Amino acid sequence: MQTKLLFTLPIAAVGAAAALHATAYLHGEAKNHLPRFWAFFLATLASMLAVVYAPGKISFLLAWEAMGLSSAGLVAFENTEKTVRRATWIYLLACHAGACALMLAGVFLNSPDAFLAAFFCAIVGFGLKIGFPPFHVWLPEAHPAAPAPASAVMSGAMIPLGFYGLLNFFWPVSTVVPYNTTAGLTLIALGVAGAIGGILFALPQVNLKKLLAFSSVENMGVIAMGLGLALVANSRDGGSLFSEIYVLSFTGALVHVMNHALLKGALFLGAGSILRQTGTLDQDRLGGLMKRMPFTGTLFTLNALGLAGLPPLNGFLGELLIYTAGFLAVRSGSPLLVAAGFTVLAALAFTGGLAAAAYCKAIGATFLGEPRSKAAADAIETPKRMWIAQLALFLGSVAMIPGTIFIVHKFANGIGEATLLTAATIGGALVLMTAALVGLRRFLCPRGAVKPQCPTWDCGYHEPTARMAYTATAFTQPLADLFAFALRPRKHLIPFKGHPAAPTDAALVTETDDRALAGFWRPLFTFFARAFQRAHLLQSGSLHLYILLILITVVVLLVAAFAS
Amino acid sequence: MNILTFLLAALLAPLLPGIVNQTKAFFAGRRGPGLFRLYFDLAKLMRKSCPRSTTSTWLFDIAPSVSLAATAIAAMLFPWGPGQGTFAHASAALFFYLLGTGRFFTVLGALDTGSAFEGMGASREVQFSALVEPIVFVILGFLVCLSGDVNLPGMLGDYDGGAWTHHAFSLILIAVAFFTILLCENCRVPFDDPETHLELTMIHEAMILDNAGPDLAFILYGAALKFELLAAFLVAMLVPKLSIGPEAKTVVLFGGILATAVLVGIVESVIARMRFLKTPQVLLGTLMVATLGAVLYILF
Amino acid sequence: MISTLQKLMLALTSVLFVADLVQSVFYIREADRREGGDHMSHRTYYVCLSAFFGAMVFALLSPSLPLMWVAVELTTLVSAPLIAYHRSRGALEAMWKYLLICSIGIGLALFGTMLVMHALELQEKGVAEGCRMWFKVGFVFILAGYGTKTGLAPFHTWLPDAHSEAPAPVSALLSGALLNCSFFAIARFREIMPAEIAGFCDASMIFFGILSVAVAAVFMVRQTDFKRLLAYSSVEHMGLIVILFAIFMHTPADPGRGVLISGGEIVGDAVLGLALLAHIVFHSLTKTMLFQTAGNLLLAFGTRAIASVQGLGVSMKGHSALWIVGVLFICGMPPSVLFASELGLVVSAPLWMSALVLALLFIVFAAMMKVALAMTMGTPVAKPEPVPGKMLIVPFTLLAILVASGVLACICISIPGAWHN
Amino acid sequence: MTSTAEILLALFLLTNIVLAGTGRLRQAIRLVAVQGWMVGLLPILLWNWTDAGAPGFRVWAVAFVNGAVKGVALPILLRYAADRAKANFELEPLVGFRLSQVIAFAIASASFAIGKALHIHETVASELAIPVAFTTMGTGLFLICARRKAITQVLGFLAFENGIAVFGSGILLEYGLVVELGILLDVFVLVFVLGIAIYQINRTFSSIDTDKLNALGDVHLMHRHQSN
Repeated sequence: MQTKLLFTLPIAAVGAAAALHATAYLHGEAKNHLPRFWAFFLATLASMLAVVYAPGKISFLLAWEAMGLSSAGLVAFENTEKTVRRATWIYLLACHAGACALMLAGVFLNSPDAFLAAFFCAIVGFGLKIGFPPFHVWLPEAHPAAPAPASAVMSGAMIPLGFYGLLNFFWPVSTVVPYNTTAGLTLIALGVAGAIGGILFALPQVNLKKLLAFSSVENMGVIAMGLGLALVANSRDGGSLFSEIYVLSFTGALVHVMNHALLKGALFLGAGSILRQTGTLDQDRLGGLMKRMPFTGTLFTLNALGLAGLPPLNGFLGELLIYTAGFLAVRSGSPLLVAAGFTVLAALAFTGGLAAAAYCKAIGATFLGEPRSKAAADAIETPKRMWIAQLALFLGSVAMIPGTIFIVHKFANGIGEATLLTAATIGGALVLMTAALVGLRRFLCPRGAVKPQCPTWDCGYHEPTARMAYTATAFTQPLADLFAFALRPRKHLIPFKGHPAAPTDAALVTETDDRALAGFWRPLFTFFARAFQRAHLLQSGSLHLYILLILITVVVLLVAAFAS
Repeated sequence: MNILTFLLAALLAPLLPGIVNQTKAFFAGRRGPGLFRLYFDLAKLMRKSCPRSTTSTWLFDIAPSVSLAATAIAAMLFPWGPGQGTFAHASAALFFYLLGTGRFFTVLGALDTGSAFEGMGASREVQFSALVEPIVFVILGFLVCLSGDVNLPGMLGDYDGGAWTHHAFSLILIAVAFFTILLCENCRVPFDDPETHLELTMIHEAMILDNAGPDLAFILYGAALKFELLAAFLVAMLVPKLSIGPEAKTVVLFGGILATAVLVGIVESVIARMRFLKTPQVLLGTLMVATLGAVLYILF
Repeated sequence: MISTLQKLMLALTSVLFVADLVQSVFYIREADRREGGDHMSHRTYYVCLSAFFGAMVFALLSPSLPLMWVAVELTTLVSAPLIAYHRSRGALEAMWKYLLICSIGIGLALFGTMLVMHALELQEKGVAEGCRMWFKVGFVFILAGYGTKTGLAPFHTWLPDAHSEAPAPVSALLSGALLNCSFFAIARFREIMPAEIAGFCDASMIFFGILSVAVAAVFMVRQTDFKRLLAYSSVEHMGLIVILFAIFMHTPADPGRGVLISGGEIVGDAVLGLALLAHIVFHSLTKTMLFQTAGNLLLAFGTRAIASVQGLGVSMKGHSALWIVGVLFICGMPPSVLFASELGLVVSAPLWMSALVLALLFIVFAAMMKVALAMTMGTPVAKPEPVPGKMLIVPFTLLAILVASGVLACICISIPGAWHN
Repeated sequence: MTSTAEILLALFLLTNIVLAGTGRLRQAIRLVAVQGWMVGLLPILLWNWTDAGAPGFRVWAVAFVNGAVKGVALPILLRYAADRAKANFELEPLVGFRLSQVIAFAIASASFAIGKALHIHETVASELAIPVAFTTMGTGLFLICARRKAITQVLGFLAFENGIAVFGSGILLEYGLVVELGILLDVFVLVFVLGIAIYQINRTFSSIDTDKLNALGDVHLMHRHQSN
């Protein structure tokens, strides 16, 4: 019941905020498109609720399919774009493949000794929604394609429903302890791959929504790590320490679900506001929006801070729970758990560092510095309700701080609760301290804090332009180069024109595609499509061949009949 | 008592860059700027105004304050001793994540100016810190194993001296790893050279090119405090429970901090800054060293 | 089971005939106006269409096996001219292939009928040992023979040509009604097979069923012609129906799982039985709706090339909705009844078969969705000449029926234990 | 019980092998006509005169109609269609005549093997009937595959049908008169329709060469659609 409530909250919160945002977001759309959006939007919300409250397996499956279909309608909203068409296709395939895997999982679940097979099917089925690598391919395609309120709902509330499914159908774990180790390690492995892979690919993206989509992969990875650690701890029987690890990491994962829902929802709405006001999501063409859209910018910054898991916001508390569980695991003495603990600690830390880098880049390139295009320079603040929607979600995440403490108080007293309380207090202290220092500074130089006086120092160069500022691509280039073996960025140089002494228009363009799509799924699909196309020769139109086929088949059948 | 040691630490912080610089001057055969140079600098800066770029926004205004506040709060968490710290249940993760918050805002403040140099510095900063994070947490995991405690005050030095006789090798590996982190995080040679004054070659200094007055003072003081914090962390984790009582440990702690500063000075005197491209490789090596230390401890 | 099937199919065939007759009235006139050229007289068309319907009813109602053969053969004879309504090269070629391949198939079926009749005769005389082989060989020829008309791979080769070249209402009737009638013939023969060879019969039916789904999947990938795509989809669904039927025959009725009762007699497993019946009915209805829509598109764009039909969402909204919903429904997405029946198959079949069928259905889904999205989304490349609104009446009526019954079915299956009734 | 029926069946087998080696359209039609006559004769020859007495009206009627339709009407129809379509007299094989004969022989051998494997009950009039039926059907299907022209395919189909009829007579199957005449009528109408089809194809394509009827494959269509 509590998990039901926990997964209902994001749907309600993000759904309401996204709806509010959408009323303004869709303002410019043609009138006759609006009913389509709202129909699919409401259907998506309704089917998500149906998923949560489905009474049985079949009704769950039906609601699950309905959720996929109705959200596909949202992805396909801008139906004339070619990229949207591709995204819709990929998304639909992901949904359908997921449903197929779930059907199989359900079948496996019926036979008592096939629990692990059922679990792996469910991992594939739910993983296609959650976005475990390499099943995450639809996320970076569908999110940029969908209207922002839809992406917010899909990323914030819909994706984690995969975890809801896993919890609902595979979490009476105590009954199947022998499998918990394998299941837990699988989740940890997927979580580590998802978290690090997701954030690594988020880093070099120039499309803001693509960056956010990859970051969703990362966050789902973090949640999976928490759940996996909980499972592994659960499989080591006995001892209050193990149950403490279990409770802490489990709670941490669930708290992270909430945080991700609220904050990522808000970030997608922010991205939507930017798209609406500037017409682009290309970070290399944005910049300087903090001055032009102060509310959107401030909220985006705060939400990003929360999602990067930094104190004092609630994003940190969820990760802290998992960290604490990781520390406990490390000292538990059970070799497997120690190894799992170290892995989770290192991976979570690395992810945290990279996430901070990615969000710094997103904020810096989008909101700070000088605008890099006319569209960005001409942008103005959105209508009030658009940023109020984001503000509401942000406040929700702040309100989650006492909520988190309450949850932990209820389930995990002892280390967890004390740690969490300290962290929350310290968070408050940080805010107060900052306020004090800002006050001090204002006191020391009242004038400077109010009015800017001079251009940016640029080494004595007199006319700093936006073209000279660090771009989003440049900012992440060192990290992207460092991980080039995994990211495989495509770089192409646009050679300069004109005289070598006064070159113009030269540019270095770097694009980082999703490796799972470009390196695995696309070749796989192409391979099969080619092979199938070759097989089309059988239907070449030759009547002789057709009849020969019939003849041969009859002969083979006769042989089979005589043989059997 | 705790408050007193914290205040002592806060007062002591600006001394450390002085010690480093004096050590370097000693090795170079110069007279040096003096041990208390930073105190004078801070006092001077606090009286100045802070001009600000027309490009920048409120983020630039609050970045130094947030950064210093985060470092200061982290310093409050640290068990300066004697006895348990003020926050007995402060997590080590919280400690390092507070530093992370500070860095987040420093980087945003740098990007806020729209300057290419500051962007470059910020880019390098986030790159190196992302690589440092996993090392830090492997070391923390090791400390949890060593002390059996998951909180920062318990984790630091709350273990038997016997560990040094049985696991000296692991401890040394971990110490080396943490010292490397200390150099990297505080932008010291060989990772960064705060004294080249060439914008292209710096990390931290490049990020604060546009800051002046009290802002700069905040930043400089914050950097010194962070240096002290990490040095203290290093010392505290190496010193086990002492039989002569917690007061003695506090004395050892502060002595150790000063010694670390001297050590940093020596390191800066004998090696040169390496190329930025080499840094990831070194950090990867450090991760290996830390992991090796942890693994050896667990296995033997 | 057979009597249930018979009643159901009679009703279904009648409904489809009415639907296609009404659509023909609009379609034929419109097609003549647009395409002109040489074509069959309208009177002949309607005579043939009615005779086609009559032959199918005859096939369903025929009292004896040989008479059923005569009737099925008759369906070939009267539907062949319908395929070549437009006397274009393509239509004639399709008709020729249809005639020849189906005649050979039907010849094999005649031979099979003779073998089975002989076997029955032997069985009556009590020659148990000898008659088993006769039954077996007989069933081989029946499966190959009627399988040709049912469109089972690899006997399906006539099907894409005939379905794509025929006028839309005829394609719809071929796909929705004729294939079912031939399947009915197979089912009838399967029913009288003795228990000892049931294993062989079911295994071979499952083999051809899966092969059909696989072949359809292979040929739907990178398909360039939307009517052919629908034709292959029919192959796929006939494969599924045959699989369902084979498993149904193979699964003993288990009162714990629920049983299907027909005429006061337990005939088999409820889940599979209902899934089979539902699949037959709703495949036909959905496919009819899709073929009629495809026919309208063909008239509007003058081509069956998928590449030329883009951006329906902009240019022809009604057809766009029909097409995308229809394709989703035929792929078994809820709230399609086919979802329920495919779910029934998956939960009842052996695991390997469920996995294989699901994988193949996924390929089908991928291929069909690619086409459906390519056609409905994007910007139009060619300006269509819109068809009159009355041509949408029948497809939309069918769509309404489909949605309503689909929702009903989904509600039914999601109530736990609903299968048991 | 070597009888006239068995001699007839042996001759029937022979016609198949000859048919496989025939290069002339008219000769092939004539051979199929001969087969039709034999099919008509077979029920009467297979009739157990000694035990069952004289055959009744049904047998005579079926025998007569069979012979008339398969031996007279259909060949005439085919020849008419061939003339109207101005078909070449050559058969234009895809598989050479000699090889065709070898294959026909192989089919015959396989048929006898199958006949052996089937437990043929004593009620079957002649053990020879079943292999011969198989051979005829096989040869017919083979000819459809191995000859290029549409009209030859109809011819092959007729041979195939003759095989089925031989089988029916061989195992003394009794359908009832109506059914049997219905079957015959169907075959008749089918060939009639095929003939009309050939006529129309010839008119549209100006050839009845089925190679010209190969345009409707997935591969060709794809090229056509892509070039659009």
